[in-house]
Amino acid sequence: MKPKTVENIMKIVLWTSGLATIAVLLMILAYIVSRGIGKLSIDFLTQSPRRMGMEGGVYPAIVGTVYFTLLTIAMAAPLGIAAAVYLTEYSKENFLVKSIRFGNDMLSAVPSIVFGLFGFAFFVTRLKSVTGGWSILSGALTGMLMILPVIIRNAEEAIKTVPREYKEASLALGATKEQTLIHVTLPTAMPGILTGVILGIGRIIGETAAFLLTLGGSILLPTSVFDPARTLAMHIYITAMEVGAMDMAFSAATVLIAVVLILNLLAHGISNRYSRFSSR
Amino acid sequence: MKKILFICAALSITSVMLIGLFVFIEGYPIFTKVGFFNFVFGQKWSPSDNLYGIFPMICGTLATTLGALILGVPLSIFTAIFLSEYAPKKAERLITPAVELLAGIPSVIYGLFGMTMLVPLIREFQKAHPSTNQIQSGYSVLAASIILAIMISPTIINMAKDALKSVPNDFKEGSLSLGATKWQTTWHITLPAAKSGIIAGTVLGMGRAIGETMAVIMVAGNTVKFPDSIFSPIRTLTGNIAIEMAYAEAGTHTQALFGTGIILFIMIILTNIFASRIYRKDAAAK
Amino acid sequence: MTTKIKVENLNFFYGEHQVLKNINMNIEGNQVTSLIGPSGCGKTTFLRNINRMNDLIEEARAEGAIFLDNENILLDTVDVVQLRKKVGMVFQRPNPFPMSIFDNIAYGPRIHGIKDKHKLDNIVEHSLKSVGLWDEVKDRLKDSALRLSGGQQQRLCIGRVLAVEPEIVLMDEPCSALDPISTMRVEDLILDLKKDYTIIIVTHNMQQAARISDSTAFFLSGELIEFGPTLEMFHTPKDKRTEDYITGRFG
Amino acid sequence: MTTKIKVENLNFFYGEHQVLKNINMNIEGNQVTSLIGPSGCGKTTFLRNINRMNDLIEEARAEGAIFLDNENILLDTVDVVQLRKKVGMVFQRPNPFPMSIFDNIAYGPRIHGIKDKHKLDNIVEHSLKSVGLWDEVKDRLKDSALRLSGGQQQRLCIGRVLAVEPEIVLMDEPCSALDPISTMRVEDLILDLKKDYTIIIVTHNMQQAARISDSTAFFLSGELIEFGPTLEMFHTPKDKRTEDYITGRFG
Amino acid sequence: PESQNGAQGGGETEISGSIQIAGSTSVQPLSEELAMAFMSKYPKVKINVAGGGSGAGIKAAQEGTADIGASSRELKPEEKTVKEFIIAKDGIAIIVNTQNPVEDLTLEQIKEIFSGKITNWKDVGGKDAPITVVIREDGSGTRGAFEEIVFGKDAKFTDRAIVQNSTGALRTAVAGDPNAIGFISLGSLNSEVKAIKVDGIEVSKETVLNNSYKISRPFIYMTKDEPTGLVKIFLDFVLSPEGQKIVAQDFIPVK
Amino acid sequence: MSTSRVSLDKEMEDLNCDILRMGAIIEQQIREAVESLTAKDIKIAETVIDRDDEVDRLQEVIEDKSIEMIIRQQPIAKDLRTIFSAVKLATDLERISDIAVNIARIAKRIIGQEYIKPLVDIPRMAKIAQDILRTSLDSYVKRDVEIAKSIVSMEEEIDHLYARVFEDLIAIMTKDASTVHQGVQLIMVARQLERIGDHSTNIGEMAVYLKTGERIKLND
Amino acid sequence: MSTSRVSLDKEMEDLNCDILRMGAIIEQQIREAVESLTAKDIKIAETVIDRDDEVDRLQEVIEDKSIEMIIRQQPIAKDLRTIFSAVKLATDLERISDIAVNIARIAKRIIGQEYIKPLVDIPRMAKIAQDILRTSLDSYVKRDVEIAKSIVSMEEEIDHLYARVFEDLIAIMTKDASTVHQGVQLIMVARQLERIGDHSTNIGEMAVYLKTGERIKLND
Ligand SMILES: Nc1ncnc2c1ncn2[C@@H]1O[C@H](COP(=O)(O)OP(=O)(O)OP(=O)(O)O)[C@@H](O)[C@H]1O
Ligand SMILES: Nc1ncnc2c1ncn2[C@@H]1O[C@H](COP(=O)(O)OP(=O)(O)OP(=O)(O)O)[C@@H](O)[C@H]1O
Ligand SMILES: [Mg+2]
Ligand SMILES: [Mg+2]
Ligand SMILES: O=P([O-])([O-])[O-]
Repeated sequence: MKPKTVENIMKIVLWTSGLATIAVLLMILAYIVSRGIGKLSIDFLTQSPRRMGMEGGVYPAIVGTVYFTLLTIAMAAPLGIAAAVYLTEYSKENFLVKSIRFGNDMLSAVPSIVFGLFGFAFFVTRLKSVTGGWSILSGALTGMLMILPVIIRNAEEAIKTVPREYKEASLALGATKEQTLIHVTLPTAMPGILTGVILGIGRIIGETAAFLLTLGGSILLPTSVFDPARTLAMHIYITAMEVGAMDMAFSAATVLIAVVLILNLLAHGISNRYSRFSSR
Repeated sequence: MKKILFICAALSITSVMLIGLFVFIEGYPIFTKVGFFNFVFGQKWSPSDNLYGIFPMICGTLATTLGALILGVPLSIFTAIFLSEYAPKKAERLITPAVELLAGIPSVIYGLFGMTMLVPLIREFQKAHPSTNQIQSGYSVLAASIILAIMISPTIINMAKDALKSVPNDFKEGSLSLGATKWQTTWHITLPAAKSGIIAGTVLGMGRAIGETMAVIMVAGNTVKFPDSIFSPIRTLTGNIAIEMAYAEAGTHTQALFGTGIILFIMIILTNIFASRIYRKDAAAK
Repeated sequence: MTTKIKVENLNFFYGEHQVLKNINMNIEGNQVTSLIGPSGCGKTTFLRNINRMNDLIEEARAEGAIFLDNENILLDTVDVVQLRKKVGMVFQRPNPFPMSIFDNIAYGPRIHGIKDKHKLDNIVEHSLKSVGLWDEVKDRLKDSALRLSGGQQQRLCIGRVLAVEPEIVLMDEPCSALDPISTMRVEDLILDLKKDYTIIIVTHNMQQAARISDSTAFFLSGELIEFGPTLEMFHTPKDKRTEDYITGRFG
Repeated sequence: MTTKIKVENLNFFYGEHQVLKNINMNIEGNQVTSLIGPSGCGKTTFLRNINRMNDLIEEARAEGAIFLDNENILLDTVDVVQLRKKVGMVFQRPNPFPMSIFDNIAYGPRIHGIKDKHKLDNIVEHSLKSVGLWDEVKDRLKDSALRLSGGQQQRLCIGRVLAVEPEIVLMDEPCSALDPISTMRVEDLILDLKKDYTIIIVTHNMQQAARISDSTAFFLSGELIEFGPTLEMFHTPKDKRTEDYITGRFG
Repeated sequence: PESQNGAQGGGETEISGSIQIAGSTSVQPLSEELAMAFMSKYPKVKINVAGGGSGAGIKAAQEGTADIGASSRELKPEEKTVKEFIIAKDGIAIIVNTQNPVEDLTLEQIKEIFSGKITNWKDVGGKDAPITVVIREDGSGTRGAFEEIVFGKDAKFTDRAIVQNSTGALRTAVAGDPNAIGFISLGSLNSEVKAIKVDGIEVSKETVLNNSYKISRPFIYMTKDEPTGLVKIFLDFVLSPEGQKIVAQDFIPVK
Repeated sequence: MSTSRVSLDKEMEDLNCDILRMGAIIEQQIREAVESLTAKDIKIAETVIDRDDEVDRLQEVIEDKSIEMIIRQQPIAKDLRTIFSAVKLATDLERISDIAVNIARIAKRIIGQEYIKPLVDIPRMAKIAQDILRTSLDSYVKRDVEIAKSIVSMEEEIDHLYARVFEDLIAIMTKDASTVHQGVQLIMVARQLERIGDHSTNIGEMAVYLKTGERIKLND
Repeated sequence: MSTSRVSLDKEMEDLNCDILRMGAIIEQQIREAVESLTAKDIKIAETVIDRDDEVDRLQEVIEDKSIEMIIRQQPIAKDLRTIFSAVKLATDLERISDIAVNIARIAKRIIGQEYIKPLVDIPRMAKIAQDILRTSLDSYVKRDVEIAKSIVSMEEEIDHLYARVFEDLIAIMTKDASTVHQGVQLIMVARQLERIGDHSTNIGEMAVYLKTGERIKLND
């Protein structure tokens, strides 16, 4: 009798809260897209901004976003995965490893502006001769540091959950530790590793403050990693905040949402490719 | 191979550590110049007058974070329960990617939304209820909390849902087969079993709430003042760094901003230690 | 002996896929009935119809009737919570809740509204004694149930079911995750419980079915091929398919 | 028949805890030897000594000698990768890699440097034929191995081992996760493999040991209590403890 | 980076190389426009404009990280180690919501409103409504100029003021709040908000240029050393009538 | 140690009881068969014959139980040997019962006649036959090799007695042709009693087999 | 269907072969035992006696194999019944072999004498005994209830013959006292041959049991 009443009440509560939350989330999407869709056009996607972003398009920002994201991931993913492999497979669980992990956890919660400051002081200023000052490279190095903790942590977890039996089976076939790692452990852990990478992409794609300090924010089309660039998020920030061109900002935001959506789908695709065999 | 891996590990870890060191070195002088106590508990922040007290911002950070958790966590967990236990499969399949998408949306966009949608709403509310606060701008703890709550909810929902889903069906069926109702099962079995995952999600969300810069700046009002109601505008620690760093002149002002970073660091470390305490306690019970 | 469960023309579908085909069966009270048959023949599905556990699966649909004490439990009007209280279930892998031994047993009674500490103590002691676990664990009732051995865990799960005082206990391959010695213990327990409960057990182990059950039902591709006294079945099965299956000349 | 493996005064420790005590044993080539004994008696540990799989465990330490074709494989100088190539291992739960059926079998040969597609095709076909899986899967070699049934997976795992052409195959309860029909298949396979390989198998199932093995070793608390021809052991065990164990009067 | 090979007097078409400008985000849009014009004139030249803020711009100029640093505020005495070039002036408009009936305020009233002495519009001839003060962050050029000219040494911003860290954000804040008052760069003024007269003088390029409107601040380019080569050509371009014409689109030319 | 396997042990105990019950009946059958002969009591002979059904049924019960136990308990080693030998034992016992019945039948046939000689050796043989049977069952129950071996001498004694009875009767028949019919019948009786010895020896052999797993021959 | 269980089937086949081999030997033993009697050939009698060991060994083999199969294969239902009956069959066959040996022993004892009557019925009985044995084994191998039932009439025939031989011999012995010794021996032979019928009937009953799981009586 009583549990039944509770059950019914909870059903209502859960449905309402569930639907409400989702409604709010979807509303935000709808709001942004509805405000931004108006200005969207082929020109918007393929032209450079004019009049401080009040006119023209977002082409360089799209290109900048892609270049920058790819470079960052290309640097962070291998390094982070390698570090995770070292921590999980090649080191004993001692104090050092534990403190490294703790430090790593700390850093994953450090606000990105701090990374920006570091990047500005170190990569932009100190290593100017190498990085070219404000540049995709400086930004990517900063971004790499920003997302390394996330990638390391996720990769670690993913590698840890690879069933021991897989590794043992491989070793028992006479494979070396390295062969086992490359052919069995990493492919099996790939979906989890990718989750970390996706989270990382999400973080750098959405960050503005840190990259204003390191990536520069030039609206010119970057031609090399030594050029500064502007990501969509930065572009949105500048157009909305400095210029106050809200409509342009919302249009750029719509484009950015599309980019995130595409990246998500892509990541899911890759993840599915790898996990094609791990589900029945 | 092992050496290469070690170099990678060392490289990534040390560079990541460097940042901590960098912030510390850059920010440490402020404590000698102003004094740790004055810095942390000082009420006034006015770099042009050489006043560097960040206490209102610490409170602002705590207030927005707390607000975000209060607003976001229960609702997110309920939503997660809804998605994992109650929602029809098809609905779940539709909603989940949407939630994932929201987790990947940049904070500027949330800020834009907050600034153009939420703040005016709150302002209207304040105008209708003038007693709420003398400053009726809409920029407020509430706005920041709501935006943060919305921002962290995809994270919490996703993690909590995964945790709930990974509770072995065995447990749930065991409970149901004893004549427990669905809610009894969820409450007594599934939630406790998923606790660590949910806590991890919450901690992650909290980390994001504490560390979030851009969206907060855009809706919080950034007034360096002790918040006396949820309608007070406030400035957070991260907001302080992000707002002023761009124009701060080298020297005390910059150091003060880095010092803010150190305090932020310490707060995050404390939160993490606290969280891992809970986490470990929970793990020990199993 | 009286008929406890009467299955009439039971058909069961997962979406389009018919998994049980026109099952008719009378299951006696205070007996052990075992269900045997090759993998995928529908044993688990049948079992989970008896406590409506299949309700949890979307697209699952049952036709026909199952009478429990003359009440058709397949009707929508039936209170499944009450039904499941009456029809306990033990699963293939021991699945104690991640709580203390005490709380595991007390879970059911608490759910059903018993708050009194003293009463709960009694129930826990009695249930643990019924499954022969009391002496083994009485000094560590507050310990996590997950620290028990597999066999102990499975007996705990049986005790957990007994604590809500069911009339029928369904068991889905309760020993398949256990070592031989634990298996023997659980079998002894089942034989012991027979006098108070009606037990239906799914097993892949012919010898186990022979050891513990009074009647045996042989399922094949969703059909009930043969149902009768266990020893007769293992001695002189009537159907060629039963014979082939139990002598291992199958598939 | 010649002695393939000669174990001399083998002692094995996990840290302080001695798990194997002075084992002496001669294992014949081209025979099936089964290891039986209660849970925790050291069967797995013994098995994993033979391919040095215990190397993976920190704090594990072996004393004494195991001669494989007169070479002491416990020496530090032994190339464990070569050893493991020679001594294959099949695990309790079927553990195919999350790859295609083809890649699972080809994994070992590829690891050992065979790149030639044609050669690999041959190896895969041959191995799958050896485990009687070829006809069942030849049309879906590119499918995920995880989509096979439990019994097929386990045979695939055996095939995977055979593909690296070992001389000895170690099996740790290879049927405990399988249904009776799959078990029978695997047993038939083991009997079939005997002519080409030396097989050592851990099992909890006395009847299985009796069915498939030529010799049986009974372990108890890390000691080798009795070792001899299987049927003799199950017919007229020499040691009271063996008798108690195999007749189920134990623990 | 800082390569230059255009000889001073050489043919225009031969001028090539790249320049890095960094600093104030307020100057950034203007810099971009100037750079565009320059680059279309000299196609082989590439000018990158980065943001980062005035602080970063000053630092970049000091350390030579950028060829040109940009600042939207006056340099502090201790920062004056670099070469400064005022390339434009920016009037600072006092803005209120378009619904606000108030049209004109005295400098004194503005001072009292922003320092928190006057908190209701009715005290300055408006409706009975509390004033929402919106200001820029500490260190901002706009704020610095406002503070210097309006407050002098004897007043401070009220601690109840809403702080926004960019022109657009501030304008949005005022545009949305009927009771708000704030200040933004003249170049960013648009129809969303209403600029009020200060002591009866409307803010415009002319009034700023003829110094009748008092509240303004300079946009400054800085170089580490005396500019040479391409940087000099660019600076010359910016200060030339051609460059100043571009400046004049939104800001106040210095020449 | 044996906390488990209680049910197997109980069933095995049961089986043993059945065998002992069978043994008891058969012993009585032997005694009564010979008694009917000596006491010339046709009633007794008839009870002996009637009880054969009971013995047959017991044998069936033992066989069925054994099969069930094998199905259910998967016995091995000693357990399986025990069950196996129980079945064989039951066969032997059933044969002994048949023998008693045969004797009773012969008794029924010749009770009406005057005996051609006083029945001394035959009752003595019967006595020994019962002893052997009891001893063999004893050795079986106790799994005692020594007791089993003690059968050998008894067996020799009964063989010896048989030879004597045979000689005596042949002598009588040769002397007096009218005794031939009864003489042949009595020889048959003696022969049957001697067979009991053989069967009992089998039982003793089983005891040894059970204990040691070895097959030995206790006769010849 | 039976892809699995090959090894059990093979072993069961093996067991059957052993039984048939045993049957073949025993048939020969019966034939030879009676032949030694009729042909007065002591050599033949001795081979019969010698072969008993072989039969005993075969019985042991069958028993051991059966036990092994039970240990290994956990047979159930028909499989278990088959193994079980194989063991019982072997017991019966071994007894028949013993009977042949007994006949051969008697033959050895009386071959030296002149027969008190021409041996007509006894060879005929032997012939029928062999037939019954063959038929019963046939019914067993084929699990054929009809064949098994055909044993009944043969059994009656052999019983009938035995009665005649008995009457004849008693008559002869009563007429001529000197024939008593040999007469008794021949009666024994006839009696033994009649027992073969009984044992064979058992085998037939087993066939029925195997096929139907029911126990029937084929005699009386
Ligand atoms: N949730 C489900 N949805 C669709 N089909 C299902 C579902 N669960 C089971 N089935 C199918 O129903 C049939 C019967 O399944 P069930 O689990 O009852 O078999 P079982 O006899 O218990 O087999 P096992 O011995 O392997 O446990 C199988 O063909 C199975 O594939
Ligand atoms: N990694 C380890 N560290 C310490 N002790 C271990 C480890 N692995 C096993 N042991 C101990 O060694 C003993 C033997 O273990 P082992 O796994 O060899 O037993 P087993 O005979 O294979 O048992 P089972 O039948 O349960 O598989 C046990 O007491 C076990 O607790
Ligand atoms: Mg099932
Ligand atoms: Mg093991
Ligand atoms: O320096 P400002 O951003 O205030 O122009």
